[in-house]
Amino acid sequence: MSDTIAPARRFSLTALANPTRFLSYSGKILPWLGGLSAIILIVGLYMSFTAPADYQQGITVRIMYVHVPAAWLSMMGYMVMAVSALGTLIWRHPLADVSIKAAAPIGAAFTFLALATGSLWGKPMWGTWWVWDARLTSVFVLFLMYLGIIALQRAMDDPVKAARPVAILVLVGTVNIPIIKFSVNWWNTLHQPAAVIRMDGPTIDPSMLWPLLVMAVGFTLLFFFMHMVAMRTEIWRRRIASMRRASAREQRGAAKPVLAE
Amino acid sequence: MMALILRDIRIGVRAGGGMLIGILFFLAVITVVPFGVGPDLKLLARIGPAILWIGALLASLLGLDRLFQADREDGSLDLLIMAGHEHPLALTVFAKCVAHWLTTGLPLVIVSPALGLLMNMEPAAIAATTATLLAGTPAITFIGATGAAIAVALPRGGLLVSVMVLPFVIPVLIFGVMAAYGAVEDPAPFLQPFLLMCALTLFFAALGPLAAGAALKGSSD
Amino acid sequence: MKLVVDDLAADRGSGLIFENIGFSLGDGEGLVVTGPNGAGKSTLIRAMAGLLRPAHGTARIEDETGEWTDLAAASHYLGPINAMKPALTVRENLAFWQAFAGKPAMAIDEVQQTVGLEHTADLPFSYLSTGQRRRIAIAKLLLNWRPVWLLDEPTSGLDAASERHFAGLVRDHMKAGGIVVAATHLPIAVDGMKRLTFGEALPA
Amino acid sequence: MTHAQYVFVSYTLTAIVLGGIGLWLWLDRRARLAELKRLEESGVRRRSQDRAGHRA
Repeated sequence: MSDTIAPARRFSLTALANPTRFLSYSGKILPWLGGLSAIILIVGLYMSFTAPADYQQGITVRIMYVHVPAAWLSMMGYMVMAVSALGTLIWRHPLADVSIKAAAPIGAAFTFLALATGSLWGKPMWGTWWVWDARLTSVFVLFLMYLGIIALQRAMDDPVKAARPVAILVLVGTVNIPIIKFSVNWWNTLHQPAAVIRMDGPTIDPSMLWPLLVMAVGFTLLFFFMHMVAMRTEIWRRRIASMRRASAREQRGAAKPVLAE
Repeated sequence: MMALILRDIRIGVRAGGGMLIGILFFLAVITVVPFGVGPDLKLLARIGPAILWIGALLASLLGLDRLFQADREDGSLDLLIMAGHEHPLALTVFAKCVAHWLTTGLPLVIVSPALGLLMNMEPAAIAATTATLLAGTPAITFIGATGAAIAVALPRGGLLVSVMVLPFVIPVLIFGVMAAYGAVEDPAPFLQPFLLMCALTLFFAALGPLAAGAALKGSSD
Repeated sequence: MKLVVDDLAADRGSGLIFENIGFSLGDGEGLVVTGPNGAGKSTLIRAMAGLLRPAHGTARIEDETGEWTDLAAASHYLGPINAMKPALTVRENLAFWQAFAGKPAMAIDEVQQTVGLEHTADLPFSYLSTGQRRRIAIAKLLLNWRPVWLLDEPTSGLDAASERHFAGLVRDHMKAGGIVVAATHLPIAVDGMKRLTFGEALPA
Repeated sequence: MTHAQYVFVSYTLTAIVLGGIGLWLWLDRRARLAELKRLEESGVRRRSQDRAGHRA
């Protein structure tokens, strides 16, 4: 029973669990995080445009420098939500649910970017906007899952009541992602159109790898920066709601139970 | 547990139960397809297994949102949750899923051969599709139960349940349709996707009730 | 056997609804919880039934015989809604709960006689009037033996005669060694029940 | 469209989407902070800090 543990022992785990403390820590980190991600992204952008064009893909390879990091972040965003979902269900961490709520739209945005830039890459390379390629399809299903989670969050007005169902949906999704990926791969190999250029060619040149990595780091920092901003806003939103409700109750008069024989 | 299954079956087949509506919806979906793609018998025979599967999938999703909502509205859900010591909640959910499948899923499987004839499918394809539906639709119910439990507190959760559950049933659909085609198209295997689908059904039979039970437990707060 | 509620507090997401609730009830004792709407009566009953995770404190049962270890398992919960299926007959409804809950105590016919509704056995539950429905829900308390009755507005929809009759059932249960906790804004005519009053503190 | 245009559209789209979500985050944050300030000025107090210790 977590209720009976003395506060002293819980300090380390709950140091960040206290929303007020989180607000003060994150407030200090935030400008640095934002600045760092901006610098790295600028460096990354410069590197992406100065990197040599691919002999096979030509100049379109530059789309990879935003596409691949976006695709990574679509997965990482979901991982952040999955870890937070564990935090909600196992430790009932008050910030875990805030974290899911904040990560979902950002993760969905990166997933959308991965799909859109993939499509923009596919048009000149494959000659079509969309191919039911195993990777694209998996990312598309991931996008649907993000939308489902956001829809559920929006449908439940009370964040405290929404926490558990949302966390369970996220976890069920986590368990299912490998299954979906496996089945989509399997489906794709049976339906494979004859010649599709695979996106993940093993021939990744070091001259491409570096800008890719720098962009990936920049995007990751940007993700966490946005996530932290969104979490802080969400904490304030909940604080406002609870203040409103508390003031409504105060006007009604405090409830004080009296036991009498 | 038997008592719970029997009660839910009784409610399902009586007036207001979802059984008839599900069959009619299935029929309606299959009927509109030829109007959409044209009465080309060859084409219909080719897409038949896929259409039957999609129709059955949509029809199974149709009544799912009521799975726990009805119990919540009349107060029984509280008592089912409270009985958690005697009947673990996951088991209770499992029993409700079994009853739900028997009243809504099984009838779909039973009428699917007749609808297969409408789609000009050959006997082997009809048999294979029916077999895959028989083994695959329980998976939809089990994973759908999780969605239903998650959305139990929402008064109009029906569409939301479908939106949440659809990504998870994609693998079932893939293996089900593949197996159905595998039975008629020569190089494609039947047994392998069929067994994979059965494995999925078993997996969801464990995961679905567990997750749904966890969601229901929090819903009474 | 003892029902112990210790420093209980409940939070429904908008701050604590009540806190510092503590009492204990022994065999044959009862407690009436009163107070205005929204004061937290139902929340207290639900927290005791294990349907709501308390923000703080515990509600438990202490039983020397070891037969009952968990308060939820030892309790009948009669909520504001009747937990009956309108499409099923009264007998089917009662038979289901008897079979599901385990430890049957009284035959279904007998239970229906006790609440004076033996003639409705084969009617669908939806045909019954509000008062009759409530009486059937009350009859459910007698189907299976549970030492603790947790009642939330048990007499809502009942007429005066049925109310008196219900008070008799509560008295009988307490005489048989049972424990009753009832949240109600209507007084229950049972002597010797403790009272817990929610709402603005009254001078004691 | 030339290949360069595809590249241009990709980067522009990325900038629009990320900029859009950034703008939304910023507007949301500004609105919440303003609301919080309004509430505090009208005298609504937050629940006392020590309550937080009770919540696991």
